[in-house]
Amino acid sequence: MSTWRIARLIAAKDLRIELRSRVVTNQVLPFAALVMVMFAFALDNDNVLTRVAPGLVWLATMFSMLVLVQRSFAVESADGALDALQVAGVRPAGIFLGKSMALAAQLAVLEVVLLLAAIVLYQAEVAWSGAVLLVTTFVAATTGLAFVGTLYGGLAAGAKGRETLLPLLMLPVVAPVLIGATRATEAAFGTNGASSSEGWPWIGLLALFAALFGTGGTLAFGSLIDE
Amino acid sequence: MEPVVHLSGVVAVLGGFPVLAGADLDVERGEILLLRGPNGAGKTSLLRLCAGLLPVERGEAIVLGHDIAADRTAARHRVGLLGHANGLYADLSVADNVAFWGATAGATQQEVAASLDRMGLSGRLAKVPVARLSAGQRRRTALACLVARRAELWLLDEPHAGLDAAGRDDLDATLREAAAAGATVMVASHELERAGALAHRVVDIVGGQVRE
Amino acid sequence: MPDLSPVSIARPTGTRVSRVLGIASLVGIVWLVVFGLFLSPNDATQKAGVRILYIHVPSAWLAYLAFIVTGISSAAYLFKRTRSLTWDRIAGASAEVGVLFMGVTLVSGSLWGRISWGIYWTWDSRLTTTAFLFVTYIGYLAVRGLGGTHQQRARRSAIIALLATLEVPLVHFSVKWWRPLHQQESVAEGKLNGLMLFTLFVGIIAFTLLYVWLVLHRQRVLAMEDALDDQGLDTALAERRAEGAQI
Amino acid sequence: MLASMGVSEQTPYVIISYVVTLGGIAVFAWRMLARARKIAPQVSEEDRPWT
Repeated sequence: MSTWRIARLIAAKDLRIELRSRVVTNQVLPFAALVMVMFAFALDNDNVLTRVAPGLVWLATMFSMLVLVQRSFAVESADGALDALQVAGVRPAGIFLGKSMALAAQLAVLEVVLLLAAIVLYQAEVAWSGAVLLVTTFVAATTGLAFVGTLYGGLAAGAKGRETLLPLLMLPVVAPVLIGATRATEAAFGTNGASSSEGWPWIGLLALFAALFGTGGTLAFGSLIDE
Repeated sequence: MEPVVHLSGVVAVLGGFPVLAGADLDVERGEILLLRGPNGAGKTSLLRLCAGLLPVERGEAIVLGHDIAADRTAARHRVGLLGHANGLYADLSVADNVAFWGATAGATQQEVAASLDRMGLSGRLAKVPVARLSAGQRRRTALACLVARRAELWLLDEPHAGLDAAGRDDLDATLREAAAAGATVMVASHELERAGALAHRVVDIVGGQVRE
Repeated sequence: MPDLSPVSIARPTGTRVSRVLGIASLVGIVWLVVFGLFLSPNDATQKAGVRILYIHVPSAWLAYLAFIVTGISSAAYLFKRTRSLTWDRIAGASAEVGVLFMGVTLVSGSLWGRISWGIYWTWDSRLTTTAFLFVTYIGYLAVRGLGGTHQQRARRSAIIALLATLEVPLVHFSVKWWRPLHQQESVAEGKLNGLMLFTLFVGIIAFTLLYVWLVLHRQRVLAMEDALDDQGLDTALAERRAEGAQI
Repeated sequence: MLASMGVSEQTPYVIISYVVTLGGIAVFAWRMLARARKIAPQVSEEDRPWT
């Protein structure tokens, strides 16, 4: 069976699990929204909030993503399914790409909700001229985050103390995405007078990041999940 | 004819402990082999090693013509393992689980439906999420997944555990059919009477070694 | 003076070469302390603060070198023709020493920043990259401790090390673009006079020798630990077989 | 000693940075060698090719 078909099969399976269990809708999204409200309490000043809105959107994304990744692999390790996938001879590259696709879809939903929260709660203004940049930023950043999340999630899945290992490994690595996506989003929003042309170089960085971890994960995922 | 499984002096280590301490075993094609022995003797490890989950530390291990000591992933796509865990997704229905695991081996919809039927899971039960099933029903679902995967080497770890009388009959009949069709079956079980009647040959596992 | 006397205590992992290295690095450190704290003059602008640079710059340079060595050894392990657990252990030993050097670099750098800039920390690209590198390699060491066979450990950690090595430039450039108006990188090499440069030079030599000595020994300790695991296996195997013979 | 350096408010920072750096390395080296001495007797000669 081709890697691409197995990837689609696994992505469909993960998304179906999500549709049935509704963990993302009922727990992760409310958590993310709560984080946005807490930011508002901590930075009690409308001016500040509007200025830092893009950064807060991505910061909340990173934190909520930790929960999503844990959940994505808890589903696999709860009843030995990850072992079963390996015994079934499913190519690790297929597992990696499939789980990344499902994670990317969930992240996309999460990011849209956070973006709406920023507009409603922080009075962030989105100019139509920045729409193309904004969509491109979200696509590039989401791809990179999904790859990194799956790679390190799979590595930590079988480990003792995975709840603490995952943030330790993942958060330093996603720093370039946090910086790049925040700056590109600021450019798209026009925050602090940034123009949308300033955002495009960051897209390059985000794409490079996604390519690095996409390639790395596709090649090496088998060695990382093999107990 | 070349044996389906050939182990010679196999040592395997789990967390620094030698779970297998020089196991020798040959299993022929179409054979149903019963592994028996006390807890901690190495039955589960032997099955996991054949499935390519446990690395071979020393010795020679050939499964279905693949040298799994060199590359333990080599034989995997032709092997089916039912371990202590069922490998099921709790949020998915019985039918979805069997369809997914069947699809990883390229099974058609008809084959999936037939597997559900074989283990008495068609009808209303097929739509129930696995999370709501009893332990025995989960075991049945896992067996249906295994049937749908049409493996050449079946590795079953305590398959009778948790099953009711009807389930055991279904299981035994399924294993006989599979063996008659040319599959090889290795069963680790404490249900000696039941599994003994089923098996063509019985070996004892003691202290990580195999006794005929 | 910290006690580093390698002659008396290095026997288990020591050889003639490592002993010479150890003595040389010890002598170098003594020289460095003598020149750095006493013989070299105060800088015109930085005053006594310049003395921190004699240990800060060498330890920073060696920390970076350590991670480069980890990256190269990891690649050597993954490359089939050179696959050997020795590469894995060199990678691990070098990363440990690298984390150590980077830790002390961050401390001495903060102290230097406090007296030169008046602040302990600034989000300068070099500092930020260094801090990220520090955390990333702590994560790498955690991955090394995940368990499994030696080969599994080696493969897993080699992949993580390579990814980390490739990621460092991304972190560096993203931080650099993030703060286009970063601090002048004011180590002020040009302004150091002859004796100051000589002291810095002594520091770099001493720390390089020290690094080689530490990695050499640490790598041998790791080799002994791996061998100990394998030996334990033989005794455990005999016990396991006896357990079978009783029944 | 302090006189030759020209004591100033910077002196404590300089001293601390030297103590932390050299002391940190010394602790690491000491623990490494202690570990080596502890396990070396249990490891056979052929597993120590450098001896």
